[in-house]
Amino acid sequence: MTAVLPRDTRGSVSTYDVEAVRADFPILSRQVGGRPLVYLDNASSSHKPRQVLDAERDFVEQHYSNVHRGVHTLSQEATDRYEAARSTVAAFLGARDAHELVFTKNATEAYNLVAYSFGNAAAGSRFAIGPGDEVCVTEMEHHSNLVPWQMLCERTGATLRWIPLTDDGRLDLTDLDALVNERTKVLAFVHVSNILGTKNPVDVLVARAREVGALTLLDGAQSAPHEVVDVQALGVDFFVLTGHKMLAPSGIGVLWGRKELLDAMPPFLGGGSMIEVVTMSGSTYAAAPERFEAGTPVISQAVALAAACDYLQAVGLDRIAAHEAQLTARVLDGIRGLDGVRVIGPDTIEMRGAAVSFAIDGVHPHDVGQSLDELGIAVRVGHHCAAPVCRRYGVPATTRASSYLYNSEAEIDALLDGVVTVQRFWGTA
Amino acid sequence: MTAVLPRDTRGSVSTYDVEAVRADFPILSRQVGGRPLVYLDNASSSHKPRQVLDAERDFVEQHYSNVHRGVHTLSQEATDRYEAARSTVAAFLGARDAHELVFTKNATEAYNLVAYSFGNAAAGSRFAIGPGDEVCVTEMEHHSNLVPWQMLCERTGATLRWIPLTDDGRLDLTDLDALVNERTKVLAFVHVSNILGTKNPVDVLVARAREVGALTLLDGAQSAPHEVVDVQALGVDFFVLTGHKMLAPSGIGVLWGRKELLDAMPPFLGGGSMIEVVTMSGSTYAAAPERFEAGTPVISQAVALAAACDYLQAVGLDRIAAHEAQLTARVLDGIRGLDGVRVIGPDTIEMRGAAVSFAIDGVHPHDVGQSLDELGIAVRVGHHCAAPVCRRYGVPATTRASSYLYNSEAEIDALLDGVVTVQRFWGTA
Amino acid sequence: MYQEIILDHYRRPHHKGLRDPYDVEVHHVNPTCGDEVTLRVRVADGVVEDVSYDGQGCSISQASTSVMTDLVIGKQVDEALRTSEAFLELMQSRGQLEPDEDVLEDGIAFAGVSRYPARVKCALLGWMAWKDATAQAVASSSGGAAT
Amino acid sequence: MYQEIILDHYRRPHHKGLRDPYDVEVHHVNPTCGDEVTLRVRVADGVVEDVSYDGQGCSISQASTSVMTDLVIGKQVDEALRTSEAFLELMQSRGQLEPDEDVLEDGIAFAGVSRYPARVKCALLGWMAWKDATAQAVASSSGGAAT
Ligand SMILES: Cc1ncc(COP(=O)(O)O)c(C=O)c1O
Ligand SMILES: Cc1ncc(COP(=O)(O)O)c(C=O)c1O
Repeated sequence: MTAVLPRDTRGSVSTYDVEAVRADFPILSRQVGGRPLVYLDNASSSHKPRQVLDAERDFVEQHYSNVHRGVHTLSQEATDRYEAARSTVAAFLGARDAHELVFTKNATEAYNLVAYSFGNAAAGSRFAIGPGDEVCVTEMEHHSNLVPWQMLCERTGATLRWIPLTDDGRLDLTDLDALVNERTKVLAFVHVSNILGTKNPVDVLVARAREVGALTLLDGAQSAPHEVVDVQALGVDFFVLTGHKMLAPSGIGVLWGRKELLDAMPPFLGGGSMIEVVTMSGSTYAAAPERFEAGTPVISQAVALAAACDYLQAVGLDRIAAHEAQLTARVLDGIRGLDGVRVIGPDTIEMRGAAVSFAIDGVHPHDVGQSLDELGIAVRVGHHCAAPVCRRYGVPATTRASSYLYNSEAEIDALLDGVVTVQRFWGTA
Repeated sequence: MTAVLPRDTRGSVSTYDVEAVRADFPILSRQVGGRPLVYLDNASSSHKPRQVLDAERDFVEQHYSNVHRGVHTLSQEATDRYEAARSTVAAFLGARDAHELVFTKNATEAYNLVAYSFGNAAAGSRFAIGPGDEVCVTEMEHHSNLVPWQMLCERTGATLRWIPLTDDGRLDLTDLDALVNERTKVLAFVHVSNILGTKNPVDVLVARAREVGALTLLDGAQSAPHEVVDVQALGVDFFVLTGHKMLAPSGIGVLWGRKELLDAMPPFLGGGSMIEVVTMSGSTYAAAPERFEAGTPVISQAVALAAACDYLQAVGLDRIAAHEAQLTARVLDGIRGLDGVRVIGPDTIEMRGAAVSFAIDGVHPHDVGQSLDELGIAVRVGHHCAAPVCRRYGVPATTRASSYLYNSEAEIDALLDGVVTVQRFWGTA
Repeated sequence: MYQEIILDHYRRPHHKGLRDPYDVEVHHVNPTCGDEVTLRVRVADGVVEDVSYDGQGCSISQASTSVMTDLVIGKQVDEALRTSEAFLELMQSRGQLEPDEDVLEDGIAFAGVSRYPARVKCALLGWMAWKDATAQAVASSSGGAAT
Repeated sequence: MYQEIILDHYRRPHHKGLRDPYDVEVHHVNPTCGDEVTLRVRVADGVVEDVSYDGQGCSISQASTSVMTDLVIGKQVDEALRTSEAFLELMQSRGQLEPDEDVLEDGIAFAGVSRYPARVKCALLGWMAWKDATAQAVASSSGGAAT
């Protein structure tokens, strides 16, 4: 790797040098409407540091070629770098073996890959599913980890069940034993909710799934960017992340799965590179992970994702998590001090991530978002691809502020000031 | 767009300024094993000009955000550029409406998308398929446009048929009327073969498919990069291309489909952005193209693909095609003059593309490829994801040289000299 | 984007509240943000006699519905439909169109909204509901007796 | 990459041609390049008595199979398996391993091949076929009478 690592920001948390980190992100010096950009839409997508962009560009300008199938030098170099990227990301996740890692185009493809594996499986296989079988999710899933399972159940006649939510934005585990039972084939749930910020108790859910022999899929789209993840320690069977939320470009996601499961899964997308022997009348398939990477893979995006993992580790995920916890506490404390504003989701920093949804009485989230944008503050408004959560809490949509490693306390203060300005403009404060 | 267009290379074909084009591609000044790189593996993947890399980087450094769901400025800017990219690529293909264009991760995903649409369709729909129905392909398909149909037939009980090949590398249309018949639901075939170089008579095949009411899917992975494509004039129902073969990064492909067909197709991948109303117990889906772009799309790759289309049009696809025809003729003529070397596929430039497969008597393709690499010449060896073609012509694999807009006559001569060197080294000439 | 005209209509919407008599009632939802409107139309002798509605949503969707009622009530159905086409065209113009005040009156205040694709759907919610209801009313009155 | 040793074995392969008697015959194919080998093994009293083969493929696959026969014929099965492990390890080393000539003899010529992942499978074809056949031979001889 020729990528320059970020400036050394190691040291005690109190010395976390957010300005040094910010300097690596070109877009953060942009102005929006004549004001400095305050980007608090990281749960939707993150920006990318020079180091990641340079690593990708260096690869494309010096070593690019299609991978896997060639003997010429560029093809070898590209293959080496693509597979090295797989190893880097595998190590980032604590995977035992790089072959347990499948590159997809985003997290969404990964859930679909697993869901279609169940749908495509031959009768008798561990993945076969049909009437009488169940799939369990939670009421706080992102649509991407909900709709594929709905579609699977519709195609196969299996039943979808879900773990409901408590009033304070947590999973209501009262009926866990009934919801996850001997008929449950898979329990798919989110690690950290993108709308509520809730961090779920993986251990409790995995323990119950193991008791009944259900497979577990953990949606790590909002955890992997922000904290140390160790898939072995988590004890799940599948883990999914998406590159664009963790400093990498759009166009890449990761499915990690236990080797023995990936090996047992039927193919999902058919095409080049995922095959062994092809005749016109039938084909056999390669072993994982190739079996699940049909066609030309997301080559330079994988190189960039590995550079992003390197960057995050150089800054230090523990330090990032500590920095974000400070920012999140500042948001929660700030909102608590404002009349007519309330948090939707856990309102303390215990077991939660950096995404904070809130409602301002009397102002529609769309108007909140637009008014904040006029102040240069980028937040997300809408249902955040979790419409059932909005319905659960009786709001049409929420306003969500979500910070990341490059956000500063001053930016949080700008947000809080912005909320007051919005209230004044709309005459609700 | 802030991308700088390529130097003006307009003018008569004879003045095509290949050096000016080459100067736009950083990797072409690389050395391989101490010799200048001669890159003739373009049918596998192409390199990317500065203009495309700059357009993508400018987008990421100045305007990046997730698309579609946000009201803040960056989100609007990113959405505008993403949708403008869709319009650019639609215009590039002569599509009537940008909504007919779906961005995928590669060509392979696009074939699978259409194949799964048939598999997922409700009984009675135009896409429903089952025992007694047929899918027709050709014996020269890339695995990516073959395996998805094999898998579809396996899942649904439909029958796969295929148009065989003649000894000189063309489709054998003798039994076309029997192979494409009233039971045929879809005829999927390649526009220009990546292994044989053959260009297929789209008009004849489309006419027959229309007679029997079969849908047509044209695999344009090897045509769209090299010639003007007009999907309306071609008369097909679906057209597929892949970005990395036409100067864009890896990680993006395109499915074009007639609006009324896309609208009638059930969803493939479920998730964010492809939905309308989501409740825990069921969901409704957005209209095309959003319905087929689940999750965060390939945003910056779409921007780059549009820049690649702009670049190709600025150089001029007709001029590129003419330049390539000259290079291809030089390869074919050169090989004709060598003892013990023969072309596999059409050996004249009539109705063919720039990919030329050949065999050297007595030297295994792997050894040919490796020996050429030692001379700095990058060709591809193997079955080129078209194993049935190798079997048809009784070879374990082929050596394939494929040129593109930046290749020069001197490079073709280097290849031909290289072939003689290989023959000497292996003692076969 | 938040012009005074828009804020005025949002704070003091015109013709709001569901009224009798009516021919058709429709319910439209914008799934991305949960905005919704229930809208009634009464058409008599080819004229839009009344439009009444109730709903919730952002300032843009509420103000735009209010402006719409001003523009269509009392007009010939044909003319009202032309006005609605003009508004649709404006909203799809991405800020590139100079709106005609004679046709769109207060509606011209939404020109700026057309630069925000995410908000265009908000601005169109009430208009689409009205178009839908009116088409149904016209169809049923030409096909038989109206309620 | 094309060391003289490799070219010699390719041009004049050792122990080539299918011979009797044998215990097990296997057929292995490398689907990416179509290389194939048919290989026979005879094991007696824990010793690899003979390995014979026929096949077609690139210089690497052919030479490597030839080298393999030199290395395993006449050895105790255990020892031959250890040699095969050493060769496998070398091929997976991506050019990072210094091969032991005492163990691998002519096999050390393939160290350079390990830098070319696309060719590693070629170099392993004959070895994998031998390992497969030998495992079968050992299993069947311990389970009952060999052919
Ligand atoms: C003719 C043809 N079709 C389809 C493909 C598949 O493209 P991709 O690998 O980008 O999905 C290729 C290239 O690999 C090709 O040459
Ligand atoms: C919790 C969660 N899961 C899944 C996803 C889907 O990720 P992607 O859109 O990259 O597929 C997201 C982000 O959109 C998310 O926040």
